[in-house]
Amino acid sequence: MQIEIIINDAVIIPPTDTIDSGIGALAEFTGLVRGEENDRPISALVYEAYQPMAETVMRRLLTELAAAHPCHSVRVQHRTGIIHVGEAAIHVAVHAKHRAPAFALLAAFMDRLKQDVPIWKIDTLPA
Amino acid sequence: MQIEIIINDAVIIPPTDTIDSGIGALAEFTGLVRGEENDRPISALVYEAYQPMAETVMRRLLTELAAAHPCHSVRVQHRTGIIHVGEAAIHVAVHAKHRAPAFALLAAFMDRLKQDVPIWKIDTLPA
Amino acid sequence: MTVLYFAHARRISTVAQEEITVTAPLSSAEFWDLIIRRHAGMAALRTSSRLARGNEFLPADAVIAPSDEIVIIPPVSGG
Amino acid sequence: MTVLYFAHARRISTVAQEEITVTAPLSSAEFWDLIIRRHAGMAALRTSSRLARGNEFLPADAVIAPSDEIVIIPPVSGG
Repeated sequence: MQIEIIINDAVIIPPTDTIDSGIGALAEFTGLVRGEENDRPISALVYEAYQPMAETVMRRLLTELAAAHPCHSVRVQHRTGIIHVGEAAIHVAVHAKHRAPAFALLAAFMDRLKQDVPIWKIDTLPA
Repeated sequence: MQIEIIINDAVIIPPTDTIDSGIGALAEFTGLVRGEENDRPISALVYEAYQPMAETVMRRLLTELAAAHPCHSVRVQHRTGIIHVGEAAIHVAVHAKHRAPAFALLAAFMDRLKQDVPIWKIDTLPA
Repeated sequence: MTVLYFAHARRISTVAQEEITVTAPLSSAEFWDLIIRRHAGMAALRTSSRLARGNEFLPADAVIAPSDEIVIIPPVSGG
Repeated sequence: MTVLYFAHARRISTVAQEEITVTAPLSSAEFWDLIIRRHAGMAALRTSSRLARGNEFLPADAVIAPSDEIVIIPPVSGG
């Protein structure tokens, strides 16, 4: 499985992928900053990553998950720094032959990301 | 839940949605035409829809599923006519506060679509 | 009664739509008997297809009125 | 030994990174005792945080060498 991981401060703009003729399914998740955190209105979240370890852990998670859910490729983009309400903190795109492994890998990756990948919301900016 | 359904011959170009400040999750599925059907190489599939009933059934399915998996909005675009390899036959976008209901509604909708919605692959064009 | 044929059903019937005069209500079984008398090839779709009316699938015990528009829905394959 | 502090751990320690001279290998428990002696507030993170070395989480029975770079990983919240 091809794995591409991008962790930086840039606005997330998912590229238009060239679609291999064996790909029948593209499952995507975008995590967006909501206008409240712990029931208080906010204008932005601030994310921090321990970049080399975050990338290593994501890559291992994805490789593990691909054994159970064979997919063609995964691209993860995680933004850091100040991210305003309505903007994307993460975008994950999974290409596969069929939709079932694409959905399964995507959902499982998001669960594990939130347990094991060294990225943190370190602050909120008030509304 | 807001529901938007578009069934026509146009190339599917998902619009850029304005993100409500309550939305934390966007789950999307794109179904792409693969280069083979029943193990034979093809250049395109031809889809047909019984449009009014397809829309009615989709809307009811989505409303049913939203009771179990509350989401903010769903947009379904299903293309008909000749769709070439690598092009999208369907795109579904689900916006929700959190990712779990978005994933659940999206996956369940795709399963039910393939059982109950009067849309058919009626032909293949050879490679 | 108006009958609409889609996908494989249309390929067999060779028409998208036809008017069939019936003088009394029909059960689903009587409807299929009638359709197969007109288009013998439709026998192949009888067990796998569903019937619809007014954008809803017909329940098995539905009664079809002479004025109804009935749609034959072969197994679907969208998405 | 080099210690890296991220997120809430950095807020408590007030440093992103520091060198700590140790003369013998440490267990995880000894490492935490040492860190809490230097930064009392780190006691609040002891049970919830994990340690990492070389981009991998440390197993509970790991031995930390005087030359190691150890990263304190508070509970994560990405995505």
